[in-house]
Formats: sequence, C-alpha cells, structure tokens
Amino acid sequence: MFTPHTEKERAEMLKTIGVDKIEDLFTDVPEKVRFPKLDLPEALSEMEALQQVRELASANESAQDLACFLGAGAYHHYTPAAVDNLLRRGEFYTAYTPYQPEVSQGTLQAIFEFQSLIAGLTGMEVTNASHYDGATAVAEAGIMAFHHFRGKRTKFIASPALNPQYRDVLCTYVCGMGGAQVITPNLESPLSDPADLLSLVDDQTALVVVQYPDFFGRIFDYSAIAEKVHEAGALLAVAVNPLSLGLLKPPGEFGADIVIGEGQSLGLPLSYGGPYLGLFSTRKELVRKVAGRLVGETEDKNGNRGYVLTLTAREQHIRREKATSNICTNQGLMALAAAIYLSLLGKNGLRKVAELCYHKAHYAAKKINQIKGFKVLVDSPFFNEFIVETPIPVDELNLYLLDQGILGGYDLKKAYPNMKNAMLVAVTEMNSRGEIDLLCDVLREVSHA
Amino acid sequence: MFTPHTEKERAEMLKTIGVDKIEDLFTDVPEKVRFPKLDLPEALSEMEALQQVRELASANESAQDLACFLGAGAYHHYTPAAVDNLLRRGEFYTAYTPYQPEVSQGTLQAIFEFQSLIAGLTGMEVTNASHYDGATAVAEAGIMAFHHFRGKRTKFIASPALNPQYRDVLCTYVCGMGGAQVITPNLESPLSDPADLLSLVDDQTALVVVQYPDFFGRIFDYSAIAEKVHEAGALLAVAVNPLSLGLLKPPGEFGADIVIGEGQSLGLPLSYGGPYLGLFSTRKELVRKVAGRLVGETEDKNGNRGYVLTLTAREQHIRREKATSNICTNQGLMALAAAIYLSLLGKNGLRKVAELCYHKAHYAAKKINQIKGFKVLVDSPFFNEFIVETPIPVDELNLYLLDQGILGGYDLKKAYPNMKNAMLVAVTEMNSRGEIDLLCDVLREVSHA
Amino acid sequence: MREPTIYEMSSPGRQGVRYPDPDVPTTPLPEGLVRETLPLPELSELDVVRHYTNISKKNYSIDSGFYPLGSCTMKYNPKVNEEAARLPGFAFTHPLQPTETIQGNLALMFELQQWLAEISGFDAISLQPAAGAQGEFSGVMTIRAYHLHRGDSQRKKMLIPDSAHGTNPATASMCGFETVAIPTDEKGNVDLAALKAACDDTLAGIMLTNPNTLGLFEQGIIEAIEIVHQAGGLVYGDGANLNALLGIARPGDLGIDVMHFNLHKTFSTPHGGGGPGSGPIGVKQHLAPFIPGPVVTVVEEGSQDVPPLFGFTMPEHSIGRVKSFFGNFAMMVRAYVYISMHGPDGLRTISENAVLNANYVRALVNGVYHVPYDRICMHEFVAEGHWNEAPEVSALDIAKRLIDYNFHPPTNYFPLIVHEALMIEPTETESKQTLDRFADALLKIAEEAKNEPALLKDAPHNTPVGRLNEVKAAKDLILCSCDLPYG
Amino acid sequence: MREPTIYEMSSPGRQGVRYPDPDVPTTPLPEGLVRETLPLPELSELDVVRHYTNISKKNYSIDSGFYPLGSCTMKYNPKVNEEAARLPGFAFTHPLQPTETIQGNLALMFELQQWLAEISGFDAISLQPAAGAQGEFSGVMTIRAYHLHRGDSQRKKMLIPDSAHGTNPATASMCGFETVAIPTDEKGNVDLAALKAACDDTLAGIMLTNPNTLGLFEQGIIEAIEIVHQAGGLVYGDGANLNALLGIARPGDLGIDVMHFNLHKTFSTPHGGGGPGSGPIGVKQHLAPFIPGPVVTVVEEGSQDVPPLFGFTMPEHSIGRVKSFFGNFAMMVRAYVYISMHGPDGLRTISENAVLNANYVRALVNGVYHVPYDRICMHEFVAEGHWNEAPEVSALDIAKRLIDYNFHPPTNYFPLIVHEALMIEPTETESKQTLDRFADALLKIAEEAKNEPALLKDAPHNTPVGRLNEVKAAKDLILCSCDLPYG
Repeated sequence: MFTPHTEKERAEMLKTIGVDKIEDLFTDVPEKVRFPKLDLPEALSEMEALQQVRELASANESAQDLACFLGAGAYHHYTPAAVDNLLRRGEFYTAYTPYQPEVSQGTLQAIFEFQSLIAGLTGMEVTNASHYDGATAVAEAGIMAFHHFRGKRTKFIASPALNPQYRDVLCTYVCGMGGAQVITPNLESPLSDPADLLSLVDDQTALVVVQYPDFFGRIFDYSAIAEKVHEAGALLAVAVNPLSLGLLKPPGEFGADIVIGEGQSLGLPLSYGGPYLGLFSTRKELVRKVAGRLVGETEDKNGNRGYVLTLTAREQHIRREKATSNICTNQGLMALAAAIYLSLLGKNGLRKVAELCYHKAHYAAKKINQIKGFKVLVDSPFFNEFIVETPIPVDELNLYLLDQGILGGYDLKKAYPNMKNAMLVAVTEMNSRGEIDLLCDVLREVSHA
Repeated sequence: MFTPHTEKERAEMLKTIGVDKIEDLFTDVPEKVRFPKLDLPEALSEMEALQQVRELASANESAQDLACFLGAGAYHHYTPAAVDNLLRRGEFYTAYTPYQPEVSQGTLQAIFEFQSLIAGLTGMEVTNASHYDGATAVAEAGIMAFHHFRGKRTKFIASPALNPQYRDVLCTYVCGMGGAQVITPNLESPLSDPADLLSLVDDQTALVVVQYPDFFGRIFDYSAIAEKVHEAGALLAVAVNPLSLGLLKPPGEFGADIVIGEGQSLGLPLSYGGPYLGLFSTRKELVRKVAGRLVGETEDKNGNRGYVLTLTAREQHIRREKATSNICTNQGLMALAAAIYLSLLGKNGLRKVAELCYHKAHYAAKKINQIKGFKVLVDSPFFNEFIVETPIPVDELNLYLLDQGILGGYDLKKAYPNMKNAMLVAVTEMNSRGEIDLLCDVLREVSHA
Repeated sequence: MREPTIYEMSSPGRQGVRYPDPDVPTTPLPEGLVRETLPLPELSELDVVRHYTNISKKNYSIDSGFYPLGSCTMKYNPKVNEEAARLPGFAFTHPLQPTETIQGNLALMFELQQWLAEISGFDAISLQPAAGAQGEFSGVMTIRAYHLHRGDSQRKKMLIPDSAHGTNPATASMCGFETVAIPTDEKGNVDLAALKAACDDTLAGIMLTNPNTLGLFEQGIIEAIEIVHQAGGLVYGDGANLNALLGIARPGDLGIDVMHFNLHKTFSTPHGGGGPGSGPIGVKQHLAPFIPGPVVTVVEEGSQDVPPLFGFTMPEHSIGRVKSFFGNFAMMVRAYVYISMHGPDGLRTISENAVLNANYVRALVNGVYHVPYDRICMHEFVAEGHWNEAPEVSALDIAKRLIDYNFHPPTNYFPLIVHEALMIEPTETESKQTLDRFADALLKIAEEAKNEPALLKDAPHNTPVGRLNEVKAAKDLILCSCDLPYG
Repeated sequence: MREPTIYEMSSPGRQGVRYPDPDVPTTPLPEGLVRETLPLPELSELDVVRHYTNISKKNYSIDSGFYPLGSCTMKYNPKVNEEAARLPGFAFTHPLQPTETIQGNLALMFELQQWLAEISGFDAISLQPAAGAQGEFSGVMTIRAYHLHRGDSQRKKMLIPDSAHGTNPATASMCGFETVAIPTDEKGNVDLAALKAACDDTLAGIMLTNPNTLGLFEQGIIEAIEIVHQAGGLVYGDGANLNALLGIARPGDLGIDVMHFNLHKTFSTPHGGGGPGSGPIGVKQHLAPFIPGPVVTVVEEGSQDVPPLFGFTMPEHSIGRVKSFFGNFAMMVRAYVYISMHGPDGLRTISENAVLNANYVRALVNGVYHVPYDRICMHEFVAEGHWNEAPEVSALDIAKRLIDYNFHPPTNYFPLIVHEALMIEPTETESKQTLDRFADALLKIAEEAKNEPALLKDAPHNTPVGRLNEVKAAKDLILCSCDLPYG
C-alpha cells in the first residue's frame, strides 16, 4: 500500500512526537466536525480498481474502434511509440516544477527545447512553458493585451471563425477585467470575409483574435489584417493548429503579435479533452508581459551551460496581487510530449504529416462533394477540415454513421444555431483511403434513402 | 528511422574508409550470391506496422476477454502495474548481460536479489540467474545430475505427474548425453502414488524428478521419497510452481537437491507461452555444477559493496567444449520482473495470492463436483488445479464453454491418451466467484443437455 | 555530462519517425500559403530517445528520492493510475463524441463528482478547472457571480491572510477584487480582531488556506467563517492542503462556501515536472448555479438492470467555461482509481500519516532548527533556516546542501511571514526510515553550518550543474536555441 | 549512492500491493503442507519503485549511450516493438488455447517463419528455441538426427574454427560430438588445408561463424562448405553475425545447411540485461523433418475472402521439443514489427550501414591500434588493446577507461586468437557523430596509455563502484542476501 508505516513504527513516532495516539494530533480540529464518516465505497485492491475502470473504459466507443472524422479542435493523430515511452520515465512525470535548477536540468532543458521548437514552428521569438490548453492561451493573450495597454483599451475583437470554446473562455476571463468586453461580429454568418472584422477595430481595441486555419478549416493570409490592426495600435493574436504549421506559412511572417494554439495535435492523445497543451508565443519586446513560466539559458560558476526559470518576478508567487496571471501548475508533461513528438518527426516528418492531412482531406472533400445532396462549402483554401452541407440534420446523420462504425463530423449548429445541416469534417493521417471511401459509401446510402 | 546516416555522411565515411561506394565493402561476398532480391512486403511506417499487429492481436481471443480456467503450466495471474512500469525502463531492458560490472550494478543487484528471493521461496541455498523456462530448467537439472555423477549414472526417472512438456524437453536434452535415458513409469495411470517411482530407483539412477504441486495440482510431501532417493545415492529434483510456495512448505524442507520451476506465475504475462522464466535452485555443495550465471556479492578497492558475475570459469565461453551447458542469453528481464513482483507482494502478499488461488479452486471443485455428470478426482490435497471427469469429450465441452465466454480447462488426453473426458481446471485470484458460478451454470446446462 | 540540445544534434536530412506516402491522389498545395523553411531539428529515433533519457536523469523525482517540498504534496503516484489513464477506451475518446458513445467517461466523472463532494462536504462539483490556480479563479469568479446576481456589486473587497497561498492575491485581482491582507496572530492563526475590523458591506469574502501555509490548523476557523458570513461575505477555501484533512474534517462542514481541489496533490496524480494538474471546485448549494460548466448529470435515471444515462448540463448562472471541453480528464481517471483503492478508511489513513510524518520530522529537528509557531502541525511545518551562530548561512544554502545528501530541498522563502523559511511536507507515503535519514541530514547540516559553512555555500557539489547564474539568465534572456532563424 | 538490498529496506508488517479477501467460502489449508516462514521482504510500493528505479540508474544501456559490444549487436530497439508486444490480444493469450481462438498469433508466427526463410535462404524454420545457444543446440541436434536417421552413427566429429563463437564447442559437446579445432589462416579465414585434412567419414559437420568473430567474411566459404559436404558432413552456420548479411548474402545460398537466428541481435528485440532472447533455426529442405516442433503450418487453405486456418504440426522426425510451448512469442512480435518496418530495401540498408560503421571506426583508429587482420571488415572488427610502449596497459584497462568517456567498453579478450582483443561492433543505428566521438576517445586513450597509464589502470573513475574484487566474490561465494534463513 501507499502508507508504509507498521503499527510499531506509528507507535514509535507518536512517542517521539510526545503524544499518545494518532487522534491527539487533531485536537485543533473542532470536535463536532472531527473524523466524519465518509459515505464512499470500501477500498478496492489494485486488481479490482483496475478492473473497475477497465469496464468503464470498455463502455465507451473510441476513435481507435471507429473511423474518426471528428475534429473541431481536437484531432486523432498518430503518436509515435517513443513519445509515451519517454513520458513514462518517473524522472519526468514524478518531478515537480523545476524550482531547484541543479536537480531539474532534465525538465528545464526539455522546456527550453519546447520553447525553441514552438518558436520555430510559429515564427515567433519567444514561447512560454505552456498554458492549460488552446482556449486558456487565448484568454491569456487577452489578459496580456489588456495589461499591455494598462487597461486603457477594453475592446477585444474575436473572429466569428474562432473556435467557439476559445471565445467562451476568453469571455469568462475578460469578465474580471474592469470594463473589458469581447466582441464577435457576424456570428450569424461566420464564414464572412475575415477582413470584415476590421470595421470594428478602433483606438479602443486592445486585441484582435483570428484563427489559422480557422475553426472551419480555412486558411487565410492575415498580413493585410495585421497591418490594419497595427495601424489602429492594437495587437493581433493568431490561434493556430501547430500541426498545420508543418506546411503553412507561420503567423510570425504575417505580423502576428501573439500566436496561441492548441498543442494537442502534437502527439497528445485525445483523452476526452484533456490534458491538452496551450501554446503561447510572442515577440521579444512583449516578453515581460507574458504569463506563465519561461526557461532561460545561463551558466553555473564553472561556466557550464544550464537552464533556469527566468523573469520569475513576473509570477504570482512573487508579484502577488500585482501579477496579471495566476498560472502556476501548467501542462509541463504535455509540453515535453510535444517536444519529443516534434524532435521525432523533425523537419521532414512534420511536413509529411501535415501534407497527409491536407491531401486526404481534399480527397475526401472532392468525393463527398460528388454525392447527391451533400455539398462541400469551400470558397477558400483549407487544411484538413471542411464544412459539408447535409441533406438531413447532422445529429441524425451521425447516428447513422455510428452504426457503420464511423464517428461523424461536428454538428455546427451546436455552436452556430444558424448553421443547420452543416457538418465540420476533419481528416487526418489516421484516415485511410478505405475509411474515406467507406464514409462516402454511407453518405451515398443516406443520399439515396 | 533507425539508420541515421544522411547521404552526405555516408559519402564522407566511405571516403575515410578509402572506398568509392558502399558496394565496395562487400567484395568478399561471392558475386553470385551477393545482394539477393528479397521477396518480402515493402516497408511499412510505424503507424502502419502497429496497425497491422493490432489487427492480428484482435484476431485472438484472450484471457482478458474470457473467463480463463486454463492452466497446465501457464497461469493467468494479476501483475501489479509497477512491475511493467519498471521493466519499461530502458536502463534495464536495453542493457546487455552485465559483463562490465562497474556499469551494470543495476542488473547485477537485481539478479542478486532475484537469487535471494527464489532461494527464500524454495528453501534452497543457491539460485542461478535463470533458465529459459521450467522445462529447460528440468533439462538442466538432468544435465547437472549426469555430470555430477561423471556420466556414470545414466538413469533419469521422471514422475508421470511431471508436466509432459518438461519430460519432453528433458528427453530432447538427454539424447546428447551418452547412454542416458529418461524413464517415466505409469504413464497410463499417472495418478498413481508417487512412491511407486521408488521401485525404479537403483544405483544407476542419477536423478528423480517430481513436481510440486504436480501436473494435476496435487500436493504431496516428498520427504520419504527424498530419503529413499538419497539412500540410492541419487539426486532428487522437484519442479515447482513458485507461487504455490507462498503457502506451501518449501521443497528445501523435504530434502530436495535441486528445485526447478516455471517462474511465469510470478508476475509474467501469459504471452502465448513466452518469454517465461526457468528457476533453478540447489544446495551450496553443488554450486560449481550449476549451469548459467551466478551473481555474487563482493567489494571494490574502496570497500564499497558491489556485485559481479562469479564462478564464470564454469561457463561455456571459457570452458568451451568442457562446459556442461551452453546457456548464454538467459531470461534476465523476466528474472527482474519476478524480483519486482515478489518485492511488491512481499511476505503477506504472496501468501494472500496463494491462498486466494487455493480457496477459489476449492470452491470451484466443490461446486463442480455437485453437478450431475461431472466428477472431481481428488484423493489428495491440491493447490489451484484439479481434474474433472466430464460427461462429454473435453474438446467438445470447451467449444461450448467458449461460446459462453469461458476458456475451459486443459484436455488431459492430449498428453495422456488414456485420460479421456478428463479436464484439468485451474483457478487463480483472477477468477471471481461470479466467473466460477458462471462456469458451473454452463456445466450444468451441458449436464442437462 | 553536458547534453547537447536537439539542435546541436541535428543533421540535415536525417529522418526520425517515418510516415507512409499518401494513399489518395494529391491536391496542389495552396499557393502563397506554404512555408519556405521549417526550422525543426533532424534526428533519428535513437538520437531522440537517448537525448530525453539522458536529460531525464538530471531530474530529481519522487521515484528516485524524498521530495519534501512544502505545499506541493509530493506523494507517491501509484503506477496503476498510469495504466488506467492509458486504457485505449479512455485515451482515444474524442471530447465531442455523442454522449451515448461515452457513457464510461461520464459515469466516471459523475462518480468522481459525488466522491469529491462527499470527501469535502460540498454539494456540487465542477471538474473543469485544469489546475489549482484555475480552480481558484473559478471559485473566486463564482463568488463574484453570486454577489452580482444578488445585486451586491459593491462587494469588491477580498480578504487574504498573510499565511495564504501565493496564488491567492493574483487570483483575486484577476477577478476584479481588491485584496486586503489579514495578519497572522502569535499562535499562527488568522488574527480574528483584524479580520473583524476588515469586514464591512464591501466585503466579497475571504480566501482561507486551512491548514494554512504554516502547516497549522486554523484554531479559530469556525469563528472566522462566521465573522465573514455575518458581514455577507463568502469563504473561499484553498484546497491545496487538503491532504491533511481527508476523513479528518470536511471543509464544507467547517462552513467554507467554495474550495478547489488539487487532484495532483491530494489525489496523487503526478506533477509532471510542472503539470498537468487538475483543479475541480466544490461549492455549497447556494453557489451551485454559478460554477463553471458543463457538469455531468444523470439525464435518465437507471434501474436495477439499466445503468443511468449521463449527460452534460450547464449550471443555470454559470460563470461559463474556464477551458475547452471538460477538464483534464486523464487526471480524473487517476484520481478515481486512487480514491477507489483507498475507501473511507484508507483516505483517513492518508491524512493521519501525512500529519504523523510532518510532526515526526518536526519533533526530530525542533530545537536545532527554530520552529516559530511551535505546536502540533498538520501535514507540513515551517522552520527557520538560519542561525545567529552561522550568520552567512541562509535557508537557500541549507536547501542546496540537502541535495548533497540526496534529498530534494524543502520549499524555501515561503511563507513570507517566516524568516528564511524552510517549509517541509513529507507526505504520508514516506517511511520512517526515510524520515530518519532526512532528519539526520538536517541535523548534520546544522552542524556544518556552524563548523564548515563553505560546504553549504558551495552546495550542491555533485549535480550536473552547480548553482546557476539567474541574473545572467534574466539579462541575456536566451529563451530559444540560438540555432533558430527567429531567436 | 549505495543502494540497500530489498532485505535491508524491509520492515516487518509493511504492506506492498494489496489483494482482495476471498469472495468464496474458504477451505481449511492442507495440514502439514503449509510453510511456517516465508522469508520475503516487506516493502511498500514506493520502496520497491524507488529501489528499482535507483538501481536501474547504475546500468549503462543502449538508451543512454553507445554500446559497441562486439558480437552482441547492441542496436537501437524501436519503442513501437514494446507497444506491440504488450497489446492485450497478444499478452493475455494462453499457450494452450484452442488454435481457433488464436489465429492472430499463428498468422504472425507463420509469416515470421516465411520471412526468416526468405531473408536467410532456408526452407524451413522452427521458432521454438529461446535463445541463440538453444538455437545452436537445436541446430546441431538436427544434424545429429539427420546422420542417425541415415544410419551414419559413426559421424561423431564436429569441426569448429578457432574464430568461431564461444558457445559452439559447448554446444557440440552437449550434443554428443567430439570437437576438432580448425585454425585461422593469415588472412583471417578458415584454413582450408587444415579443414580438408580434418575431413573423413567420421565427420558430422562444421560449425561456421560467418562473418567470423574477427568480423571478416570467410573468403573461402563456398569452397569450405563444398569440402565439408563432399565428406558427407553438414554445415552449421552460427547466425549471431547475421546483422552483416541482410540483403547482402543469404546463408542458405552459400550452402549452409542449418543456422540459428538471434532475434535479439539482428531483429532488434531488446537484450533485457541478459535475456530473454529468441533463437529460431532455419534449415534446408533435407533437414526440415528433424527440426524442433511444433511449427506453424496452414491447416486449411484460405481464399480471397477467408484467411487460411493455421495450426501446429510436429515435423516427422523432429528432435522433439526444446522448450515448453512455442518459443519466446513476445520476442517474435517485436521481430515481426521490425521486419515489417524495414522491408527488403530497409533490411539491406541495415547491413550496409552496420558494415559501413564498423569500417569507419576501423579506419579512424587503425594504425594507432593494431588491427591484426587488416582488411575491409563486416559489421565488426578486432583490434589489439596493447602497445609495446605501454607494457603494463591491457585491453581491460582500455575498456575500463572508455567508461570514463561515457562509452560502454567493447568486448574484450575475445576472440582468443587475437592478443588482448578489443572487438568493436558499432551497429547501424549509431550516427557518424557518435562514432567520431568514440574514435576520438580511443585515440585519446592510446595517448594516455603511453603518457599517463595510471589513468587507465585506475579506471573507471566515476562509476557507482570501482573495479570489483572478483577473486573475493568467487572465494566468499555470497550468492544470496545474508538476511535469509537459508543463506
């Protein structure tokens, strides 16, 4: 078991402490609430507890059993076996935040490399050690922008094609900031031209948030938008799917001030939505406004290279109420996973996976578009996701697909009530041509039914 | 991939070597056979290769899906999660045999502890670092006995209740030893009294091999047999299921000279028969005759405790043709697994598991015996296996059980043609009462059909 | 050994993991949108495995030694949890799957909600927050939403004892509150007089850490809570120290209105070198409509033969989402298994032994180390790392010297109210033998401090690097490998 | 740090992994058969995890560094193999399950048999042997059975070149053969004249290692095999060095009659600190009836829609079983995945690069180290670890000094025909960068040997223990913890 003491040891220890019995350690606890009887199931042994969760797990259907075309912010990619193999090293996962650098160089070097990899991928200068997920990274971008303008600019403009959950979380966080508000135009027609956002940008605007590829999978060059946003003195944040950056021009080249993103696509299992990985990159001049941890390279007294947490004076345990973020525990192990994933795939591998996603998605889109009653809505380049207009409501269609072993796309009306009969289909390297063809076969059946 | 060189690097290296192209390294290979075209499937990527074996694995039915009552030398036990977690450490599984002790203390200490644990369990003084499995350990006991008597005693008596595969392997190995023969009496009535063996023991007898619990699950005190065998100047080897020794008197207390066994029950997965773990323990005076590796405690020049392979002069790479065994690679990682397993369970845990097996098996035997047409053959104490006489042939019965999600017992006629309609049923801690009751329900149905 | 970075190891053209060629006709790539360079390293699988294996060895971890880091609850993380969280039926489920296909996950979450409520004495649980700090944020936002919903928009003042956790002030300020510090009295409790004085109709609430960061149970907690409630404020409980209270006292029973849990402390999910955590919050009934959502509820009651159908519900006046999806699910699986393996008695044993261990170490070193608030502590205690006889030696030096003895240092310089603080939390999973060796080391170091202070000042001696130049790090600000084009 | 043994850590009454109480009525235990004491340690799960984690760190391993151990093929073991072997559909299958329930396993084994046959040029494969030495035993027993079956019982002589692997003589003698050593000629090949002279009608065969243990391809191999065949002998090929020949030359095409494979060398299954291995054998058609069994065969042919039904068959005149069940199945899974990921071209690339790497290191150190048979080598080469200018320095000292440079030593004192041998096998998975660093270290050590020999004699300097007293170990013979009652 996990509490090692024998009765004899407990007795010896109590004696050393100078009390008679264990209960004597708890006399500060008000008697009327002391030692409550907890109404919980009796303890299981390890083999029983594992059996119990095994039964729960097998009550699910998973993307391993089904052909998965569901994305909308979380993707079923292949994770090379070496990733988890390394994550399982107790040295990594049972360590704490590297506050003692002399005995934490493993974690620190890994984060430093993570920062470097993500900076390279996004085309930015500075990356922090992670946020909880893509949504909270967006929120932190908002908070950063708010404080960058010392609270004087209060308008946050979120693209209607920003992942709706990112917008929700941004709203939750912005609530606490005096007078700030999140504006999302065109929610009823979210496929509108991203340049439409610009009409809202003014000298009250702190931040404009767009997504790349956007929630609907579309890819836009945001250079012109960046220019206009900067003209208004505001900041531009671009939320990315980092895997797509294996292929696509990085937002750093568009003039993004902040690049945030959901790192799950970089080797993390779907895991029912978490733990995921919030990416946060920015320009060097904004580094002191960045929340979360930063690892910097330095030297010890013998000139050996080493790594430390740096600029810690920004953090909440030192700045206390003046801190702009309270983040403390982050997603360190997930950042490590992403670093290992990117190291394993490297330059060629990431490009290859991104291209596989691209080609397979385009193959699927073309085939689906040929099916009577289905129409692919594409008026711009897309990466690995696209919208399909369906002849019947998406939830009905998805039940039908499920019967055939297919996890269908995201029902857009859940987030955009106007978008009825619109399914967001995601395709990754995990979808074989056979799976795509099967999907089309089943859609064809629906079309004929 | 696994070959790291780029074309540029290969070219530089060839230049250093002083040849033009890679083919120049192979001019010693006769031209007519050089660079054969291999007719093999084209290379798969990791994700495809894993998918391929996943499909093969899912084409099996496993003891995880079925209620398993099959034993006969391999058992479905629970392995605590910590065992595999530690085995996955690259430091253990990607190391070689610890020939360089200064950089192998991990493996060496683990084997030393394994030797200690097995010695404690069997009640013997010396244990080696493992053999391939229980069967080959029996063969090595035979070889050791042969050489112990300098080839002058050539008779090897194997109990008919010794695992038939152990006997087969003993026979295979004994073939190579001049004039030696394996005798198994009473194969047509293998449930006979083990004392019947003694009539064969004479001054030509090198070794008598019995099993404990025997192949049919029965437990006998072999003290009297040991005495008689020793009177004839021969050696007694006892093949054990080490898990049963959590409960049962150890063979060391019976006067066994050699204790061998199949260590699979100590935390190793069934894994379709391998890798398993051959245990080999003996008395100290026989240590120089033991095959395989031995780890001994010693000191470095500063007096620090350390471990080394010892008595290596016995081994084949030094004694060459005078060596009595050629074992080189053994089952090191499995020995480590068993050491971790025994450390985790400890004194109380192993006793508890052994008792669970015992009680559940007895519960099952009692219930089955009450079913019309089924009869449990028990005329002596048994551990976790017992024979059931069945109203229909066992292979037919097993197909019926399989339909109900039950992996039935071993069909004894496969090894003992006389034993028709006799099923060897194994019960472990993995069989819940519910599973046992289900088995009985199905047997009852058969009985009524 | 100095380990190169992955960039230094990179060789142009080297291939790591291979992927198949497309099995579909290809489509031209989008013009003008394709990147020209991709500054990622090029390594073989062996390069990568060896690199991360070797740097991992430079870490101290629970699996390799004693980690008495105060306030962090570095207890042993059972290995079975890792198996459980990786079961394919969990690991490969997509958060947007139809709820009918995911009843195993929902059942687990629902039961975990129930269990956490029972353990803590709360009425509703939101599993969504990703970490303790986000739990804090969610809890304080819940308080804010409660007051606003009642029209109490003037309640802007959040009280924070100076013995509270470090994140509390930042959290309060993120939620738009003004913070007022409440001092600690001579016994290590919140000063009730000061508390009373700070209460008025602008009071939003108080953020209490109990046991507080001195490791002490607030002796006046019930009175303190009453004072706040009487002023119309709510009580936020920082649950980071819950490991002292399992089966000992339920925060809800003490009168606390809302609290976060750290599943990665109390319920043994691994810390991962900094995360992920999981920071659910529990609230009393009156706050239930405000918590982050969605939460798991029974959509259709089950019967003896049919399990209930679970689904998601958004609390009526929810503050909204605090992250995507439903929280750090894989951490919930681990906590679920952990609670299952303990049951009511096992949970109490955890806290009993956590408290026993802290008091035992305290008893062993007390006197040689000054323990400023010297009474029975809970799961941790705070000593001073300083002696007048060794003026140049600081808590930091003691911490670093412990590394030479193969122990992880305790938390130091926290809480701020203790001079040269050393905050020691042994946790319940450590054996008496380990605690004895640790106390021995502390006592030896106290000797060394007086006799051979250089041993401490130069420590640690055997680590991959010595003490690092933090000033240089902040000045040079090298945050990325210099081998990168953007750097 | 000295790590105590598990016995020294034990505390009476401490509990490790817990098990449930029986859910069935209990039965009285068998009288007189129950043991009184069970001398096992008593530890918590944390004790055990920390202990084995800490001792693991005292190991060198492929995952942590370069392991150029000649004759052992310490190549990288792909991590996906570990996942594959642990798939529950494999790991939880019982070896006595009805074959109908286990077609996945049988299909894998059947295909692996086919692949190994194709790679090596043999006609039949037995997967049963558990390791190389058992493969050798099986192969030589197969030769024996062949001769006996033909009535050639006088064929008792087995020739073994002095450049053969260490296990060969012991194996031959276990099979009842008398061994005759054949010398090596000045070019490092089997001396054909001596071979011819040793052939007569008592010849059973020859055990050839090719490439031989000098790392050299036998230049006269076809002639040597013809000589043996003409005398009625058979040729056993030791397959331990097959990593040099994948897609380069098939042993069967060279005329070899029987050979074992080391899946744990050539096909990357991990060495496990000493095992498990897997040592299948391949034979030409005339030996197929004699190999160990059972082997996997097609019992019912499949069609386009229906896969074939696989089952087991015992070869007609099989030497019998050499172990329980069917071999080390989990190792076969790994080898299967490995071959799948390489395909025909990938396999050739393995051997090309293994040979390239060995020649590269040879070229870098040749001259400074004397390479006695100096020609293009295959996957390994043998140098002398000795200089007249440094008379006191031995190969062992060089080996130990390499540890200080963070490299695993090469094999030393083998083969016996090279004075102070250092046998270096880099394998194909190592990068040029690593080889360069290794060669640098060797060159530096050669300098040190002449200038500072004490550096070598005292090496290694930074290991958990220094050179150990092997004489004491053999004299005291402490093979068990002294804390045991039987010890």
